[in-house]
Amino acid sequence: MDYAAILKAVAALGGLGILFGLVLSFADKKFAVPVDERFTLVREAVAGANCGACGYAGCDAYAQAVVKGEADISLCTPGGQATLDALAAIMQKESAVAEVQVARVLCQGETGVVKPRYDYKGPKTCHMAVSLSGGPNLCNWSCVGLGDCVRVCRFDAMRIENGIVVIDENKCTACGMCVLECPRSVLRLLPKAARVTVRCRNEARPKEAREACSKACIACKLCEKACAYDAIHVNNNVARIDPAKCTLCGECVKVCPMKCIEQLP
Amino acid sequence: MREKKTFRGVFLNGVLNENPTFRLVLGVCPTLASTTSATNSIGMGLAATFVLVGSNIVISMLRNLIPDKVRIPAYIVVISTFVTIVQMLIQAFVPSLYEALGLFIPLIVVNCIILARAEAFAGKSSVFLSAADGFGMGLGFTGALLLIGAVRELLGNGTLFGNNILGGGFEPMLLAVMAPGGFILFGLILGIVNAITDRISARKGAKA
Amino acid sequence: MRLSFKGGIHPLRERHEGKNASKGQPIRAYIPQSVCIPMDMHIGAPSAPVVAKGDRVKMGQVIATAVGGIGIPVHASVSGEVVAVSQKQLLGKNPSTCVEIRNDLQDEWTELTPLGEAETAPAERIIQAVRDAGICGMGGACFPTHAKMSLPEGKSVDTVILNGAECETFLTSDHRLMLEEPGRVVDGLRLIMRAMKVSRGFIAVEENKMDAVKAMQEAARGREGVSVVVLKTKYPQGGEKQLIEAVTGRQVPSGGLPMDAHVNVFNVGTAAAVADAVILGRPLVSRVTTVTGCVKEPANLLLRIGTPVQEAIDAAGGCSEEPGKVFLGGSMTGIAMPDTSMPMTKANNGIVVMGQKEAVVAPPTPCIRCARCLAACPIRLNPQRLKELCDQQDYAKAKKEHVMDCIVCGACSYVCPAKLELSPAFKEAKDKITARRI
Amino acid sequence: MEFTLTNFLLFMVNCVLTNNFIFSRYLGCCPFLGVSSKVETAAGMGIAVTFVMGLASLFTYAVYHYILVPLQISYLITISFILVIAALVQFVEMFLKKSMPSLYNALGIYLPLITTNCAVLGVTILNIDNKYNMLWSVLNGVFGALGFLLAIVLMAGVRERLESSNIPKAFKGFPISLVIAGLMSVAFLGFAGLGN
Amino acid sequence: MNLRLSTGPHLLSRESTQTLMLDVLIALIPTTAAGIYLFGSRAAWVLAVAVISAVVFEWLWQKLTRQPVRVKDLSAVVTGLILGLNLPAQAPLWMPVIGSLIAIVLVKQLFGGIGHNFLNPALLARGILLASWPAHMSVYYLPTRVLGATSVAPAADMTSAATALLRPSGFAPYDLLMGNIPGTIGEVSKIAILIGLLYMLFVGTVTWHVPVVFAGTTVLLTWILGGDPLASLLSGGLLFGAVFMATDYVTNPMTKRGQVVFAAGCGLIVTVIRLYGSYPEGVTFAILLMNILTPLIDRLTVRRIYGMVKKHA
Repeated sequence: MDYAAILKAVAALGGLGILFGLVLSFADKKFAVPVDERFTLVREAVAGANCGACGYAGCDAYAQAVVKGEADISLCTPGGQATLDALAAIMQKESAVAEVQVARVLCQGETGVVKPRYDYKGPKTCHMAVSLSGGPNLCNWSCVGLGDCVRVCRFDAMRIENGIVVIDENKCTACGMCVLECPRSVLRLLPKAARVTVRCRNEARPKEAREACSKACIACKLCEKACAYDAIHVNNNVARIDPAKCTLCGECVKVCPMKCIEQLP
Repeated sequence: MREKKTFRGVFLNGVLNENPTFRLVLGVCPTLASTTSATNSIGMGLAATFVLVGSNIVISMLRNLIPDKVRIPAYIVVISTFVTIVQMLIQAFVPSLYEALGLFIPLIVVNCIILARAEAFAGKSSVFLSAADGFGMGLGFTGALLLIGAVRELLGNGTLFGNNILGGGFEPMLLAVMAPGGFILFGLILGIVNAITDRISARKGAKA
Repeated sequence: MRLSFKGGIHPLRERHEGKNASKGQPIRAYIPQSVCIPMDMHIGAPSAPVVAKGDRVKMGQVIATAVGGIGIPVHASVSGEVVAVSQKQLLGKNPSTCVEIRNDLQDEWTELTPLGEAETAPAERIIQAVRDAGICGMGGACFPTHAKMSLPEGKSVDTVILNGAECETFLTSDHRLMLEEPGRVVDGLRLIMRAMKVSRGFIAVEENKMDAVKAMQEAARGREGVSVVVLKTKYPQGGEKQLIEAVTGRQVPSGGLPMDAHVNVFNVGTAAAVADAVILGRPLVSRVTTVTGCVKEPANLLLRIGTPVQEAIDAAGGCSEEPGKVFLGGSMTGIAMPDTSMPMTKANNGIVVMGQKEAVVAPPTPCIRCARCLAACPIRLNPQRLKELCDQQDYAKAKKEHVMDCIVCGACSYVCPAKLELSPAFKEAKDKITARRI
Repeated sequence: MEFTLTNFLLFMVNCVLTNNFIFSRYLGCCPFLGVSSKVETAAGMGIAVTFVMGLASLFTYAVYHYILVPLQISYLITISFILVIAALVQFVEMFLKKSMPSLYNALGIYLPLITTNCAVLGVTILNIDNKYNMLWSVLNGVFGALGFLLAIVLMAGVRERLESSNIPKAFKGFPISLVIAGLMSVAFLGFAGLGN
Repeated sequence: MNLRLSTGPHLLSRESTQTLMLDVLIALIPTTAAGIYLFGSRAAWVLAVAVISAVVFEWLWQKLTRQPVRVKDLSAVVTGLILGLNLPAQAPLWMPVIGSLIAIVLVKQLFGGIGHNFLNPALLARGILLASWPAHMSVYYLPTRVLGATSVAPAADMTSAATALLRPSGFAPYDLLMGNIPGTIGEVSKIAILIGLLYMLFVGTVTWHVPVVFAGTTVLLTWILGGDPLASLLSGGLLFGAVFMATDYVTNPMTKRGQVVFAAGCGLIVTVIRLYGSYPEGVTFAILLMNILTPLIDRLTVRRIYGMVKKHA
């Protein structure tokens, strides 16, 4: 056993290790550059969809703003409660219970329900269809069903069925991209808890509304009378429910002649 | 990635749903280099398994001693010692394999699988489980290499483990054992494996 | 030597741009039963109606006053009784207010106040007269002419070009106007030049209308600073930017207006309207429109503003076969209409009826990068690259690659062998970029 | 091999084109597949690798010939080389972060990736196997890295263009990148026999 | 009155992908006819198998992945025919089948179908076949019949002809031009290729930029580097590659300037490979390498748009 060889090997490697250790520690001192490591923590905590729901250019911008304290920690809606708690922990702030929101389709005008105005053969995007003579169906507030919102949804929560968009509540993170994209703003962010919604926004006069769609709100005000909690009001020819006051009693749903108020399970 | 804390769970995890080559796509260089024939694939696979199991065990034993700041260099030193051992073993006992793989045996040190498993698993769990994970990952890696190596050898010179399978009429496709063939075939096999696993999970999802 | 611009296409070359059918027809007046005049025909705020149901109006009487700096008044195009003032869904995105007047077939003018002759009318009051006559660009954009003539300070213009190119397919209204009333056009040009204190005026006509060129040269002989130039027949020669490049060799800076290149462009129809407004004191109540396509007798009709399109088609002998598609304007930038009861407006220079077979739109197929759209684009953009960015909804990068400079002329969509909808995608991108201030 | 201009040119062509590190020798595939989605990031990675491989060749040559050989412990080649490379990368990262922050923001994020890059260690061991002297080792390192840079930038150009095409779901990501690399290396076969 | 509505323009040009591909096929007729005449029915078989298998593979792939079947746009036929013309006449019949499989499935459909492949399918298939079975691909026989007055003795049949090196230095320019030389089916008769080029230029399928610059650069560089310029133009696959393969729309840069850079690059690489490389014919690899560079060329050769002027004084 040539102990000398073993000793030489240990000495060489040990020497190299120590040499590099010294050089690196010296370099570490000389080249120290402060960086706020909270930024990386916050950046991991946010949803990371760069959707802009927080109002910043993207997750990086929002993370920097949070670390500098300029931005409130509850703006990342897609992140939901998990992100809120994580940010609160990192920035040592208390985390209020975020109100869970979800996107709702305020229209029932699928093919067969709303009457077509003309046979549309142009590009398959809602934006272009809507710009030609008021849109391919008679109601100017209805969903055209060509999927602009589906293309912009990052969480794969939307799909087009029978000419109208259908939203999967569990996947929707209320980032609001679809609300911005829809040329007729048929989509609206509403609290997930608000199970009763008026699924129509037709502001035309009742005669025209009835002509345009078999499930349009014709401003008959029966729901207003039926509601004991003053939660539903008709202004410019369409009923609207105030989620705060609504107690989900379902009276208005029963009494509506056109069946345009929907109660989700 | 549900990692049940039993030997079988961790082992299967390494072989199937976290297979280093097909799922995590790590260690691409050795995979391509060593799969020119089935025998080389098994050789590289077993060498990597040996290093993986060994380094996982040692690292998990020392996991409390190594200061966190310096853990990457420490892991590298442990791994490279095992690689040097393997290199000497192969050079001594299987010189033909050493000729075939040549440069790629020392390169096991920088093989991402080993460092990744060391950092992600061995550094945080018990010796027994680390060994299981090393063993699982290693066999998963060897299995994948064997599959690709067999395909390339069959196409490349019509043989499997050296003996002629496809008979006289078949004219071997030399490209399969050359560099471009490696990339293309590995890409195609990876794609087909993805397609199969997607279909299985879709069917499982549909049933669930 | 024929002047021209880089890029561009020659649409329907094999059918003489679809103009042969109505090229020879002289302009023929048509008196509608009733008119429905929309308030938002021009670019700028819609005008405010001043008449109510049941009022009696005379021809040329103001029925809506101008709103805002760019706005222009709207005049009754027939004498008769106002039937209704209501919201109607026309070709735009939202319904527009319309004044419907039943024609009492008297054609009784209100008293008109002419300003003076072409060379003698007081220069400083021409622009006001143009505004009071409710004149806007007749080429298709309908931008109020008085706003175009009055330059914000710091801007100067040394050349005026009258756009007689009429590069759109099927249209022959400007052609007939130049052939039959060249004098009115030249008077209009002189009035515009004097109002804007410009010494140099061109009348640009394409070489497929040589008879009109001779007529214009005849009328322009001896008129100070007026000259006629002949252009190669190419689409979109009539676009402002292309006309300026062809006639003066200058280029409008990207994102700028024609006045930034010290040039101003007016349609020949607009010049004729200016002449009527100043010399005869008549407001803009009628315009020449080509009615062609699958109609029994294609014609160039002098139609009153607001005439229902169905009446105009019947005046041209009615449809010769079951119509598949009807559009206002030429086939390149025409706007298809859902039903023909809608009225035509100040900016419609053509009504084209297409049969069922022709109206079929081929479905798009994948792009094969043949680069024909690059050769066609008059702005020398890269439509293939821009369409890729629009498909990925990457509007920020599309803006960096100058999609805002696209004039949506349709040349790229026309030549694309894969029948991809290129110009609509760029129009959508431009709308979204301006709407969201990307 | 003495240093003449023709040798230099032939050596360069050999390293960059004929025996390209990725297409012919499979060295450095992990970062090649991982970082090649955008041309700018790919170029950044390529330049960072060139920087490190040049220095690594220099240091490892020195360590081998002045420490390992005299002490006859050349079997420790793997350990010592990887130690040198790890320390070098750490040093370069800190040096860049301090003196050239702009360059660090562009390239810095790739530096830790380079330590586990097969190409860096590969080239150092090749230098020893081919018995190059100090100058040719560094040249081998730099030209090998230029080959890597060329390959990764070409790959990024192609992958950027394929962003808008509908590749079958199972092939998106790594599989299609591997096929692209394979097709490119078929094209690089054309350079066979050019270098010698 | 149910009127259709769409955005402008309402009438489109009569060209479609199918008519473009049809024009390319028409341009290929002279070359195909010359190849079949020179090399006999064996060549016809190779071409037929190549075209049919290309169409079948495309149809199968599009059926399997449930995509709309676009075989009618003739792009598979063009790829199959060009691949067939790239093979020597005596190639075993399983080679065009595998070639078509590689060209259609591996290079084109896997990347998303027509318009998305970044390499010329027929050319890469030839590259892979050449690398995989060099024995079959780099051995060429003399044609069995000859065109025009020539001293070249036609081979009785395929097997007995002496295997001639690809670089036919011994042949007179006239024979090079007419095609009485060994080579693949499509590249021998240069006259037929030129006729095809004239047709495509006349119909506007192709502009002069790529063929002329490609051939010109090759001749110039060969002359500078001491080779025989005329032989370099008329021998090997240069003319066939420059006219039919380097002008493939999908793998070319979009702007004219880009296409000139592309063609010059091809010329440079062909000359380098021919004079210094180990492969006798460099056209295949040159065009493939420049196809790889096309995305980068596209990024660098962006045209100056209208209006890029400082505001007039």
